[in-house]
Amino acid sequence: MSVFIGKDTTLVVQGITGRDGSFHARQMMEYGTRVVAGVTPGKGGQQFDGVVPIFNTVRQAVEQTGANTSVIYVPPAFAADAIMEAAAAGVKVVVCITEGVPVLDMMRVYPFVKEHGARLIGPNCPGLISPGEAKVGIIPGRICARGPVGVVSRSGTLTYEVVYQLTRAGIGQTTCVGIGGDPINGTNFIDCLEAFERDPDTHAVALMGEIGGTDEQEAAEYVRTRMKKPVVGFIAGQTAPPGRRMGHAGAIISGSAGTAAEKIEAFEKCGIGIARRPIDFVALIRERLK
Amino acid sequence: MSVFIGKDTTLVVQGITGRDGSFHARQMMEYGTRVVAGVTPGKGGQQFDGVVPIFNTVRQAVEQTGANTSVIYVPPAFAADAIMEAAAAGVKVVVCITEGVPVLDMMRVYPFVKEHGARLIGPNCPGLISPGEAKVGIIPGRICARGPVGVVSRSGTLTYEVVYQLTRAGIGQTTCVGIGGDPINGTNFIDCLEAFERDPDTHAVALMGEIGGTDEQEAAEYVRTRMKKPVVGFIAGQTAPPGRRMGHAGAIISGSAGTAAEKIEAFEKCGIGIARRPIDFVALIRERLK
Amino acid sequence: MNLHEYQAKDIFRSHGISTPAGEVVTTPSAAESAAARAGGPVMVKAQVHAGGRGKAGGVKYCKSPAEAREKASAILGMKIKGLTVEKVLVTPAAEIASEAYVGIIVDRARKKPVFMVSAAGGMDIEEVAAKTPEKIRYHAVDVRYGLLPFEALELGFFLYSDAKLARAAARVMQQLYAAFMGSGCSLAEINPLVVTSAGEILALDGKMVIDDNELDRRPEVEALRDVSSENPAEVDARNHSLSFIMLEGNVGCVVNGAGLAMATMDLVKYYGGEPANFLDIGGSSNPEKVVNALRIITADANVKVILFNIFGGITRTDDVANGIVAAIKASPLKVPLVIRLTGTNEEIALKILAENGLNASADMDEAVEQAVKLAKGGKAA
Amino acid sequence: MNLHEYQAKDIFRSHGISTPAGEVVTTPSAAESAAARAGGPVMVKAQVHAGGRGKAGGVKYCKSPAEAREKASAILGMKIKGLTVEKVLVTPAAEIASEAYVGIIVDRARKKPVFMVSAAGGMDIEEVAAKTPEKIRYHAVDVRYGLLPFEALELGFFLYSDAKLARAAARVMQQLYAAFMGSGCSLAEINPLVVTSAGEILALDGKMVIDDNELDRRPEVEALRDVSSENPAEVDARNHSLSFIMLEGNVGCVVNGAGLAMATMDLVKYYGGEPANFLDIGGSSNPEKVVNALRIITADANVKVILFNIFGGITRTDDVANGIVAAIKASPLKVPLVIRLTGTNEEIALKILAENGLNASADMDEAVEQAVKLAKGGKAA
Repeated sequence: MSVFIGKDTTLVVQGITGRDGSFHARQMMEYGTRVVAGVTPGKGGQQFDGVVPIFNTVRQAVEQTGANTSVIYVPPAFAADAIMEAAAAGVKVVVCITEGVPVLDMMRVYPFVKEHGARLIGPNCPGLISPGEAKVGIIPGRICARGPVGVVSRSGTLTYEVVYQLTRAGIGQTTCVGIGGDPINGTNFIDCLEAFERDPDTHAVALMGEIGGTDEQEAAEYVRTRMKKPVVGFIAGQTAPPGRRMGHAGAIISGSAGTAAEKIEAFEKCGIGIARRPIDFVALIRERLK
Repeated sequence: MSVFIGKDTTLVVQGITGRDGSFHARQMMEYGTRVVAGVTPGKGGQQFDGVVPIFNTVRQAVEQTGANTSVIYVPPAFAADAIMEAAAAGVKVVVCITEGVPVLDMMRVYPFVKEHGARLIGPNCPGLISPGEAKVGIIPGRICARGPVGVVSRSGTLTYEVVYQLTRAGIGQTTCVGIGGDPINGTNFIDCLEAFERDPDTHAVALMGEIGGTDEQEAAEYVRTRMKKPVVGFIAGQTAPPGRRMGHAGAIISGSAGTAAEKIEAFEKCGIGIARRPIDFVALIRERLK
Repeated sequence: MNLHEYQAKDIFRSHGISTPAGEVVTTPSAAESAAARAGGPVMVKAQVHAGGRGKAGGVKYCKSPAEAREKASAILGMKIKGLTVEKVLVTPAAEIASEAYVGIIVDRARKKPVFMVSAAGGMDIEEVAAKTPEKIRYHAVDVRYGLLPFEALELGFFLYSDAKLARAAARVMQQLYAAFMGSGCSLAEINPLVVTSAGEILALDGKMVIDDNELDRRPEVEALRDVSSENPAEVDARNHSLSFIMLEGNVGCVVNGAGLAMATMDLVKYYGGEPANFLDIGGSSNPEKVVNALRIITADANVKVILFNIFGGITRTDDVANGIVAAIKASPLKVPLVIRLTGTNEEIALKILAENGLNASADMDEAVEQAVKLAKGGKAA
Repeated sequence: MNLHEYQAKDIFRSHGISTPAGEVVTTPSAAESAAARAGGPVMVKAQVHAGGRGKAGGVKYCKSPAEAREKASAILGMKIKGLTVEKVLVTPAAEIASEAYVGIIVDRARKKPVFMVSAAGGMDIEEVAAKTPEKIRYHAVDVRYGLLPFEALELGFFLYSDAKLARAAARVMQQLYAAFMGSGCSLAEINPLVVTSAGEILALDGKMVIDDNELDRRPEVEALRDVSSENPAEVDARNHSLSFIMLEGNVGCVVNGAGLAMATMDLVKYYGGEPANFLDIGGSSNPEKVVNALRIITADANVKVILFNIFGGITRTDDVANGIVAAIKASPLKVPLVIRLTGTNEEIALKILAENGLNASADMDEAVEQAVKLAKGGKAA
C-alpha cells in the first residue's frame, strides 16, 4: 500500500512539452508511472514521444483518459491557473512542482481546490513517490526502495538525503511526500501523518521540518494525540539567521517565532524521536521498527 | 411550533433608526417579537425607544445580546454588506426586506451566507411571521392567526391577500414566509417545504408562485417525491406579457420559458391542488385539512 | 434597461473588444455621408429595443453611399414590434469567414452569470438551443473568483480548434465578462462574433441589458437611457416610481405589489374581462403616486373602467384614498371607478372616500367582477 | 524585498492614504533646504532596511533647518544593524493626538492576509503583543471577497469610538488592503497611524515587504529595489540566481536546495565548526552558477575552507563538477576544498573531478567533518 499515489494513479502532465515537463514525464514513465495524458494548449491532438496523447485543456484530458492525478511543470505565472484547472476538471490529486508561485495567488487557489474536493501537493515541492508503484514529480527513483517507512518533508534535496540514507541502510518506504516549503501549500504535515496512520503498510514515519511557521508544532501535537505509529523528526535551520524573510510580525500572529529550538522542544514533548543529523534517522527508525 | 422564527427568536434590527426600520421595529415589538438589539453605525451606546440597545456593528450586538436572528432595513446600496455582516457575526436567520438590491451583489452574498452557515430570507421580501410567536419583517400581524397551515410565497401583498382570506375563514397558520421575488434569493420554495414537512404543527401548505424561472417546477417535483403533507398552489401572471425583463436567453438556460401554464401543469402533475383564484385557497386547504 | 447595439459596442470597445467602426445617424443624408466616410460596402442597422430587426427589414447591406441613403430612408421611421426606428447605425460590412455566438446572462437557478457560447452564431440562439443543443456550451462563473484564464481558454477552444483563434476568443470572453460585471448587466451578448477573412476576431453585433437595480450606482450607464425609443406612458410611469406596462384590454388596474397586480389581472381575465395594463404603485405609497397612476391610466382611450386593488401593509390605504380624491377633484373621471381596499388605516380610508361620495369593497373578487361588468357596459352592482 | 519608508508612503499615497509630504535627500545641506521648504519643525529619518531606527538614533526631531542639517549630518553615514544610511527623509513633524497601529501580513496558518490593528500604536507591536495582547485585534481577510465594508468598519470602531474617525479609519483599511494586494506584499504596515490635533488621520510611518515571487510580474515594484542599501555580495548572488546570506563563521558552504543547505550548516555546527554562509545554488544548476558561487564565497576573507554538498536530483552533478573545474582553472583557490557529491550523473562528475586532481566523498557527515577539521587548521583526512 501507499498514500496519495500508487498503482491506480493515472497521470496527466501539465506542461508536458516544456523543458522540465518533458524531461520528468520521461523519468516518470521510465519509473513505471501510468502517464496517460499531457496538456499543452495548442498542441492538442499531438502525441508525446509517440505514446502519450496531448490535449489543449485538462478537462479534455480527463474526459478522454480518465486521469485521476495531475503534475504541473509550468512557469510560476501560470501555475495557479494550472492548479485550478486540474481541480475543476475533476483531478483528485494535483501535484505542483513549480517554484516561485506568488503567495497571493495561493490564497485564491487554496479555497478553490478545497471546494472542488481535490488534494493539492505543493507548490514548490519535489512531488511524491510510492516506491515500486508510482512516482509523481522529480524525486529520483533510484534512491528509494519499497518498505515500511512513510517520509514527509518540507524540503527537496534534504528529503533525498534522508531517503537515500534509509535505502542504503536497507530501510524502504511506503511513500515519500515532499509537501514544499512555501508559506501556503495544499497539503501539510498533518494531512500526511493522517494518511500514514491509516496506511496498513506504514510502520514508522520520518518527518523533516524547517524553521518558520508552526506546522511542525501542530504536527507534533497531532502525533501526541492521534497517532499510534512512531515518528522520528528533524528540523533544518538551527544555525540559520532569524527573521530574514518574514520578520517579527509573522511570529506575533502565530504566537511563535518558529525557531528550530521551539520545534525540537515540541517534538520532544510529543514523543517524536529527534534526529540531530540526517544520518540519525537510520538508527532511530530501525529501533522503532523492531 | 413554527419554522425559521418562533418563541426563541431574539432579533437584531439593522437600520433601526431609519424611517422603515424604526416603524417596523415598533410594529414587531408590539406584536411581541423579542427585539433585543438595533444597529446603526455611529449610534452605538444609545437606546431605541428607551428600551432597545443600539450598537455600531452587528458583531457587537450579537456578542452582547446573543441575538440569533436579524432583519435588515437599509438602502439597497448597503444591503449586501448588511447581510454579510449579519452572517459573519453568527446570526442564524437573516431576513432582508430591502428592495432593489443589484443581482450581481447577491451573487457574492449567496455563497458567503452559505459558508457562514446562516439562512437568508429575501431580499425584496416581506419577511415572515409565526402567528402568536414572532414576526420578523413587515407582514401585518392582524391578518394572521395561529393554525395548521404553512404559507410560502414569492410576493408580498398577494401573500397578505391569501393569508387574510384563510384567517377570515378560520384557518390559521404556523408560519407565513415571503421568500421574495428577486432572481437570486437566499431561501427558495423547497427550503420552506422541507421545513414545513418537518414541522409537526403544519398540516397543509399554501404556496404562491409567479411567472419566471423554474423554482415552482422544482418545488412541485419536491412535493411529489419528498412530501407527505398536502400542498395547494397558485401562480400569478397568467395574463402577464412574456419576456419583458429577461428575454429568451434566460429561458434557454433554464430549459423553460417560465410561463404560468407550464408551472400550473407541473403542479397538476405532482399532485398539488390548483387555486385558480386567491379565494380558492380557502376551500382547497379546508378540504385537505379534514 | 436595454441598450442599443451602438451603445453596447461602445462599452465593448472600452473593454478592448474589437468591433467595426460605426456612426449613428438620424437622417438618410447623414447615412449617405457616413457610408461615404466608411469607404466601402456598409450595413445600415435600425437602433431599436426590439429583437428580430433583421427579419423585420431593419438591417440592410448597402454597396454604395447612395444605396445607404435609400435604405436608411426606408428604415428610419419604420415600426418594429411597435417601436419607431429613430436612429440607424452605419457600419462597414465585414468579410466573414465564420460566425459564433457568445453571451452571458444571469442564471437564477445557478445564481451565477452563465456563459453561453456556440460556433453556430449569426442565427437565433433560441433556434440553436431547440434544434442542436449540443452546439451550445454553458459555463457558470463563480464571481468570487471571476472568469479564470483556463475557463476562458476552454470556451475559446470550444469555438475554435486553432490555438491562435482560441486564445483570441478567450481574451474576448474575459473582456465581455469585464463589460458584463462593469456595467451591471443581466445580459451581454455578441452575436455574431466573427472571424474575418483576414483572420481577425470582431464583435459584429452587440446587445446589453442592464439590471435596473444597478442604475442608481452607475450614473454613466443610466445616462445611456434612450427614452425616445420607449413607450412614453411607461417612461412617464417610471419617472414617478410606478411600474407600468401597457396592454390591450379595457380594465385599468391600480394595485400595490407586483404579485397582487398580476393576480388582479388574472382575476379580471377569470371573470371574462381584459386588463388594460399592469400597474404597481409599490410599497411605500403616497397620494402623489396615486394621482400620477390615475393620470397615466386615463390617458389610455381603451380604458372603460378603473379598478383599484389595494392591500395595505406598508402601503397606508388612507394615502391611497387621499390620492384618489385629489386626482378626481383635479380632473373628474370619464369612466367608472371600482375600489377594493383593505389593511393599514382602512377605517380612515373608507371615511375619506365616503366623504367624497365614493365607496369601496373589502373583497377582491367582488370588486373585480363588478369592474369587468362595467367594462362590458353593464351597471355597477 | 523590503521597501524604504518613503517608497511605502508613495504607494500609500497612490491608494489615497494621507501621509505627510516629505523629501528624500542624501546630503546635510539638501536636508536643510528641504526643512526650510517644509516651513516648520521636521523629522529627519534614516531610510535603511533595518528595524529599530529610532532606538539607534536614526530618527530625529528638528526645530529649524539648521538643526535638520546638523541631525542629517549625524545620521547620514551612520551604521544601523550593519547597514550604512545613504538617504534621509525630511518630513513635517505632525501634532499628534493619538497613535494607532495598522498592519497586514500573510499568515501561513490561516492562509490569508491578516489585519492586526491596535490603538496602542507608535511603539513596537511585538511589545504590545507580549504585554497587552487584548489591545490587538486580528482579522483574516478572505481574498475571494476582499475586505468587506463591514469588516473595515469593525476594525475602524475597534480603534476609535467616534463614528467619523471610525469611518475614516475604515477607509484607510480598505486603502491599505488595496496597496497590499496591488503591490504583492507579504507585509504592509502603518505605525503609527495618527490622529492629528486637527482631527485628521495620517500615516506617519510606513513599511512594506514585497513577496519576491511577485517581482517578475510587477516591474514597477522591482524598479523600487535599492541595491545601495543591501549587502553587495548578496546583491551579486541574487543577480546570478543564487540564494546567499553571509554569516560570521569560516566554513564556506555551497549546497543545492534550501533545506539541505540549512541541514549542512547545522551539521557544520554539530561537528564544532561555524558556517560562513547560507548558499543555495537552486534546482536547475549549470556550471556558470557554480563559478559565481565560488567567486562570491572566496571574496569573504573569513572563509578557511569551502564545502560543497550536492545531492543531484534535477541538479546534474556533472554540471557542478564542470563548474568547480572551470572556476579553479580561472583562478586557483587559496583555501582547501571539500566536495560531497552524489546523485544524477554522479559517475561522470567523479570522473571530471578525478581528471582534474580533485576527489569527492559520497557521504555528507564525512565531508562536513573533514571541512570543519580543515577550517580549524587541521589536515585533510
